Amino acid sequence: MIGLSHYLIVSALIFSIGLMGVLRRRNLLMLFFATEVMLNAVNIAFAAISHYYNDLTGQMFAFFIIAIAASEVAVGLGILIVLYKKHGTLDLDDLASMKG
Amino acid sequence: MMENLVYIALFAPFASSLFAALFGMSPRQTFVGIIASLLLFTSFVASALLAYYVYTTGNSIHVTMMEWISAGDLTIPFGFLVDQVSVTMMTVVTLVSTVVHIYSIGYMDHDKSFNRFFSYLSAFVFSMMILVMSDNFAGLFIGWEGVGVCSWLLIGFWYHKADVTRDENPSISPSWAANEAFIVNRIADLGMLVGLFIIYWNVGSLQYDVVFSALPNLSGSVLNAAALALFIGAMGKSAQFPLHTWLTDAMEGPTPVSALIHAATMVTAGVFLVIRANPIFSMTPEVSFFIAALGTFVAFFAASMALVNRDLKRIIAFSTLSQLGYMFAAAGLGAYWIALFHLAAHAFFKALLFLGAGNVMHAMHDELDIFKMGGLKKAMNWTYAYMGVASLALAGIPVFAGFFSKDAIIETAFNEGTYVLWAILVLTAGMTAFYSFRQVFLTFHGKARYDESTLHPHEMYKFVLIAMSPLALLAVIAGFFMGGFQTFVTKLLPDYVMSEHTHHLIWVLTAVVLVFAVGGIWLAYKKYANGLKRDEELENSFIYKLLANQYYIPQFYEEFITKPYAMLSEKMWTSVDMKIVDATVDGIAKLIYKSGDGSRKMQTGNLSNYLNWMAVGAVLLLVVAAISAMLG
Amino acid sequence: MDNILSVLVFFPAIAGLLGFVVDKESARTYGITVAAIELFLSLWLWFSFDSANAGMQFVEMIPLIPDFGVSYYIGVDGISLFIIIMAALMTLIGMMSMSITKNIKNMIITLLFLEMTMIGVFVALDAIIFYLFWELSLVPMLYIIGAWGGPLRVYASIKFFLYTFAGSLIMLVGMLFMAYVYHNLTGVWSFAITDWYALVLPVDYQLWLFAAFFFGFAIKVPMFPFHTWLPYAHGQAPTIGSVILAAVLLKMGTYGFVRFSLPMFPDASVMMITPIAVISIIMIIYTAMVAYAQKDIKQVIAYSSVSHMGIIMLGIFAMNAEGISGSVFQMLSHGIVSGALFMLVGVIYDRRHTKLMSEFGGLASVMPKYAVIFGIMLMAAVGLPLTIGFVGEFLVLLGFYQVSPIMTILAGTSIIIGAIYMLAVYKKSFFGPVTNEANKTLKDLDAKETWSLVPLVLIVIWLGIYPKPVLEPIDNSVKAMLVFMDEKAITKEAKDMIKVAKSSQGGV
Amino acid sequence: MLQPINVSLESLNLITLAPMLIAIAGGLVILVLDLISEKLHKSLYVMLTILILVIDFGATLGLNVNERGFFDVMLIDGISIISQLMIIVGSIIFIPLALTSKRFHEYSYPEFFALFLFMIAGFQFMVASDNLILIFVGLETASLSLYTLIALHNRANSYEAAVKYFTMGALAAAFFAMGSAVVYALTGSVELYKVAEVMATRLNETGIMIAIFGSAVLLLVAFSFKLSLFPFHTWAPDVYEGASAPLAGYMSVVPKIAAFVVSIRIFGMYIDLGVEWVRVTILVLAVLTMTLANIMALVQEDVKRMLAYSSISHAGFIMAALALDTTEGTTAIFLYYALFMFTNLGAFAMLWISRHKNRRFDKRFDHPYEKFAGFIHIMPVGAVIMGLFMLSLAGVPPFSVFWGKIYVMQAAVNSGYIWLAIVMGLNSAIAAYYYLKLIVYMFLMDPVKDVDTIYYNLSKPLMAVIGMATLATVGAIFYIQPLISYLYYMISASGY
Repeated sequence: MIGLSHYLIVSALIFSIGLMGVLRRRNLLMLFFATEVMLNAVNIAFAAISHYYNDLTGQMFAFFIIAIAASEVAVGLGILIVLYKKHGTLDLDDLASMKG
Repeated sequence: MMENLVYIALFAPFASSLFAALFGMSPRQTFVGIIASLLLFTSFVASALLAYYVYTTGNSIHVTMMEWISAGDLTIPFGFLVDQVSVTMMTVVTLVSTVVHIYSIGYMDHDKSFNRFFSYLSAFVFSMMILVMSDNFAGLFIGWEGVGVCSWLLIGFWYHKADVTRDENPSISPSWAANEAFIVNRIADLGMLVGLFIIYWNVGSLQYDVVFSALPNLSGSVLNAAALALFIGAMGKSAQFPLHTWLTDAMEGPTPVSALIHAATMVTAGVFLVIRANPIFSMTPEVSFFIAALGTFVAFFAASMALVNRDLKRIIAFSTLSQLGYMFAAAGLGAYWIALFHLAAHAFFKALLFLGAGNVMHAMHDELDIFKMGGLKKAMNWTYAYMGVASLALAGIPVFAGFFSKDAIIETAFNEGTYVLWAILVLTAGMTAFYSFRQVFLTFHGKARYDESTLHPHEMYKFVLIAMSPLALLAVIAGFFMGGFQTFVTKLLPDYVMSEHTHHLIWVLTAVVLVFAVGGIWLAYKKYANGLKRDEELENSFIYKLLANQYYIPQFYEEFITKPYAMLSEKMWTSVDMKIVDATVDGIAKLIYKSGDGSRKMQTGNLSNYLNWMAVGAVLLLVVAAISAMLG
Repeated sequence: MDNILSVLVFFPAIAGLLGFVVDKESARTYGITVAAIELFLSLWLWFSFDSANAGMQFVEMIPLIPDFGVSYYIGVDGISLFIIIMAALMTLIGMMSMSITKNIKNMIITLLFLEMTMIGVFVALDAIIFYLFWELSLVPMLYIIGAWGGPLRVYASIKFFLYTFAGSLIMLVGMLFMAYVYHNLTGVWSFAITDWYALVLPVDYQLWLFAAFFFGFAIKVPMFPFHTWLPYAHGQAPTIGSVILAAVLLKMGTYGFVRFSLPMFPDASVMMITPIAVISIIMIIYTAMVAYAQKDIKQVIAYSSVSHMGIIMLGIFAMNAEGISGSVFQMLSHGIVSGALFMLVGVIYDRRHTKLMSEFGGLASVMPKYAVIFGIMLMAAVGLPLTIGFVGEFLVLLGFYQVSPIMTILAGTSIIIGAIYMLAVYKKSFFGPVTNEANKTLKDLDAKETWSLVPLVLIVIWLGIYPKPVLEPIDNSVKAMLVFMDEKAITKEAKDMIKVAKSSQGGV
Repeated sequence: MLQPINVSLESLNLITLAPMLIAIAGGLVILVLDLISEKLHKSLYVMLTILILVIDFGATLGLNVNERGFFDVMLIDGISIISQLMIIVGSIIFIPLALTSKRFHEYSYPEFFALFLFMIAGFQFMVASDNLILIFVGLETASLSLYTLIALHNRANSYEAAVKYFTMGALAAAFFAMGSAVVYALTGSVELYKVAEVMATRLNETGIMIAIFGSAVLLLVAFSFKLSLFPFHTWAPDVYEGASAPLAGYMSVVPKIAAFVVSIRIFGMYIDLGVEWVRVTILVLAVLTMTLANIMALVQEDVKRMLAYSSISHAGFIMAALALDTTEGTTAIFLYYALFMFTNLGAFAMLWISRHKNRRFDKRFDHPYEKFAGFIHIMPVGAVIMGLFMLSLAGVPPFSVFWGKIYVMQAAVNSGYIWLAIVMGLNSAIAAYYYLKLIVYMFLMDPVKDVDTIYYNLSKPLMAVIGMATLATVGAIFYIQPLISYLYYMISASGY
């Protein structure tokens, strides 16, 4: 039967997938989604653990994470829009005017 | 009363120096010279009175003016001691310097730095007085360095002369000679300082009386070390081999200076030191014998160079060197009072000789080459007489001062059974007679070898000649006081009497010396009395060249000490200091800066690189964590 | 007036602040007046100082950070007294002789602040206060070198600052560790030096701490091989900068050794005698030779000060009253003499705008007064008896002879090689014919220069003939320190090495 | 049927929430005001914000030590109080910098001030709780507002900065969440004090260490990002450069204080549990950070960027103090920031003065060293003040940062880390170079061009702020004692 460890492994895998996304993606929008993926991986873990301990804290945390993820997207997209207005691209390789 | 005399004797020259210094930068004023001379004469009178007092009462005067340095357990006062030895020196010094001062009024009359000259000269006398009067080694060292500086100033008196090559002028320039003298003396002074340190740390004081009374409890090695160190100091001032080169170069100074400093007084300071510290030396036979041997060697060595030299003053300088050798020989053999006596006698006739030479230069417009002189007898018979007398004394012809003193030294050498030394000294006596009369004849006899149309030699001013007379007189009669002198100084110095055996042979010994002396004179007469006959193949012979070039010792020093030192210094600066030490410091700085330039590259400005850095960091940490967790 | 020390420290600083208000034209006069008052105060300090008392006097103690053991704790003893007076004197003389006209006002203000820091260093009895003034002193000097210096001035000033700063940070760690140890043993935080004195440390601690402090001091002294900032600093600094630097700032290092290293780590100091003596001898001989190779008069004097500082270092580690008193005295003598020499170089530089010896020659004929004073200072520099230079050098060598005759003889060569390069300078620039046309018309010293140099000449001779009034207080404090060190030392070697003078009074 | 839940207000102890609520309410008030009437001048908002912060300050001051509240998620211990106070003070110094003589449009939006207050509330939540959830919420609230504030400085660079900061921030958030998940998995709790208890019991289970280390690492990554520790510091220079000077200065202090408080709570816990590995790791990161940031700062051409790197290096300095996990160490952290705050904000404010609206000094940089060449001739007082700030940052006594430095070093020495103290010493020596470089430009060089831009923004409020900073920098020696004793008392009271 499927135990906690399976869930944790899944979440770990998704987390790493998200991480890979963050590392590989060149488009900022995609990059944001990757971070969302990571956060949701964490949610899985939290949900599983809280069920394992049957204690609600984990789920609470999960909910908060979802909320925060949402607001992150909001703010993030806002910034992206103004950025797009200025630069006309979301490719982060064009985003290196400050260096050194 | 007596104390005041001490202070008068000591500070009159100082006052004179300061007074002259006041006018140091103003043009020549004769009265400066006169007042200086008067003050010096005062000093002489005071010294003479002191001498009389010490002679009659037989007790010495000891005054302490004030404390100089005191740190830890060391205490050095300005203390002055007037006893048989120092009073002798005082009298001699002040007498000769008085004469020289008066002489200089005449001799320097055309020099624009007339006043400055007197201030230096008196300053020298002051330092010399400190040297001889001090009651402790440190005080002696003050005088010791003081005379050093004054001689630096006076040798370099005509500092404005430019450097020339050694062939034009063996002592490259006055300023060069001055520096040489100072530095060479410094080398010796280090030895002297070490001597002081040894004494202090073993005795706990530098006062003569304390030190000498403490000597018996000191180990032989300590005594030897101290004696040797002190003697190294003496070697510098008295220009003993190998530190002798500066003395002949010092002849660049004005002639009165040569007379006073480089003949009569300063150069004898070394001898004085040995005599003053005789308790130490008489307890260290090995060192003493070394002194005697070295003295004898120098006597011969210097005389040999004098034989062929053509420079009037240098010849006399060499003879001074040689006579200093005699003195050291005597002192080394334990005949301290004889050494002191010869010192005094020599001071008189050698000063006279130099002043005479000065007259000649004055007449010949600073010509020094005796090959370019001759026949001056008619023009300046006073000077002729003076120099004749002085040379007779120097050659050690009976009744003249030199006869008694030098003969005594030679006898001592015989008496001590050191026959080799005796032989050399006798031979040297012969050479001495030869070169001094070679010089006299070449200068005064024969016919003129200079251009008589342009040059009209004339006798020195009368007052100068009169001023020289006391020296002449003493050069003649000083010897007769030998007995009295002996009884006087041996109250303080260990007496030295010839053994019975020597006493029997005394006439023989004297005869031998006389034969050599007269022989020397006769030889000189034959060769030079009527004009100069150049002898080419002799002058080109190796030995002649060797002697003429002072055994190439100055060149040797030049090549193997001066130049390497300069080169090494240059290397030290350019290669070591700049290229290694400093470069390392800057190198470290540059390295840090470079590493900054390198590491700033991680800041590409590209977001994905940043994210990678972050992820890499995280993964790395996780891996490390895992590993270290495995290892526990 | 018991708080005279605070007055001494802060009077120049306050004067400096007010200086901003003073008009440019009269800034110079203002500065000279202030410095003169300061000098007068320092002399008053000397006057009211009790020479017989070897301990700390005019002590003031105000807790600043009790929890951290930092307090405003100052006092003066025989060792520091005269360095303070010298600092005040050299500042005054430096200002008097100053020929700078470019933003003179900033210069005056900077100098006044510098004076505060200098005096602060020598009165501080609290390590942090000491460190505070020690570091602060870098800033004005940086500005002086950097703003009025030669072509390489920025490089020189930064090098000077960073080098010394780096060293002193290591020293700071040492101080913190010392405080920590003190806290461990006593349960109290304290940075008071006098408290630290009381601490008897195990030898390995002593060694580490000695090393830490060594870096701070050695770079300041500067000891070989940390000396290379000095030629640049001197070479680029304006005259006034070199004068203060040579006269006072360098002394901070040697003073530090006397004030901290010896009494706090007697055993370590004794163990370190040989290495330090070796370094000092290298300093003495090596830098003297380098000095001889220089073409630039100022560089000669710069290197010569390294050489002289070597003598001072040697004396400090002689571990007997003769040596240490000697080197403290030598600090004063070197301060006065090198200061004067730098001023003299400044004189000729103002006239010819070059310091190269090859440019000169025969100056003695053109500028007799100048030549005379230079000659006197030169003789003092080579340690001629009856000048200030001899007393210190003689005592140092005498003192160290007890430690090691051979090393003393090596160090003693300084009297020879010192004479070599100094006389070489004098011969090249003052003797011989006047060849260079530009030198034919040089003016001799003017009133300003004469009046600023003559006092130094007088001091040089006075202290050469009668050093007692200065030497006695120094010697008393040094003897007391030695007694104290001897009681405190734990190893046998140290006890044997530290020589207590028979004529000593009780400990600190 | 369910039990009626009754929770007594007393047990809620809402007073513990007061400070944050005040800030949030203040923010809302500002928004409302804007709705009521357009065209309100920024000065109004500024003053309003200051007033709100003052009240906030009072409320925080009113809290008494070691209380819990609001279902025990709020933890009001010593460090939460002092950190809140410092956060508020920092903000009070920062906000008047909006009142420049020239108009910068972000300050004309009321949203700016509202966001600012929300951010402060977020920080206060962070420091006033030991519940990972609340910490996370606070952290994100603060960060999100901060991203926006940066972006508001309407410029290409500031957008770029915002994006970089935001993206990496999101990643860090993910790590934090994962870390807390692991902690939760280990202990079944997200309340640190419980976590500590449980972990202590499970410490010697086999194979548990890997999980503990893992959780530690994940959290460490998250906070290393916030504290800009190597290699998670890469955002800092660019963000500082892109943000407006005052905001950069603010970022170099206030968010870091908040992050440090949380780190103290979390990593302090690990170290107290005897997980030495965490201490070592932190020390390594700290040393790397201070050194690398230093040598990178050496080679900067732009003063603002240099200051960015220098703040990173200072953060490394303080992180080392955290690793010591002693009362002195923790005190050192707060003391250091209390002193560093004034000096650094002052320094950035000096840059702010010289910031030109549209004319940039050159196409790459706003504040290159050349710009300050000969500052002493243009504006002597300004130059002297800037010089003082630089000396203070370089750690020259008696200026403020020096005391922080020696306190940190002393703390290191006291806990036996002499080598650490020496490393710190050498680093300050290296650091001295780039601070000196600016002094050299200001005092030893001659003006080049655009000399008028250097006091372009100067205005009375800015003068006031800079004056305060200067006083605090110069007069440090006189208030160190009370400061230390207060901090020490508060910290030891809350058992760190």
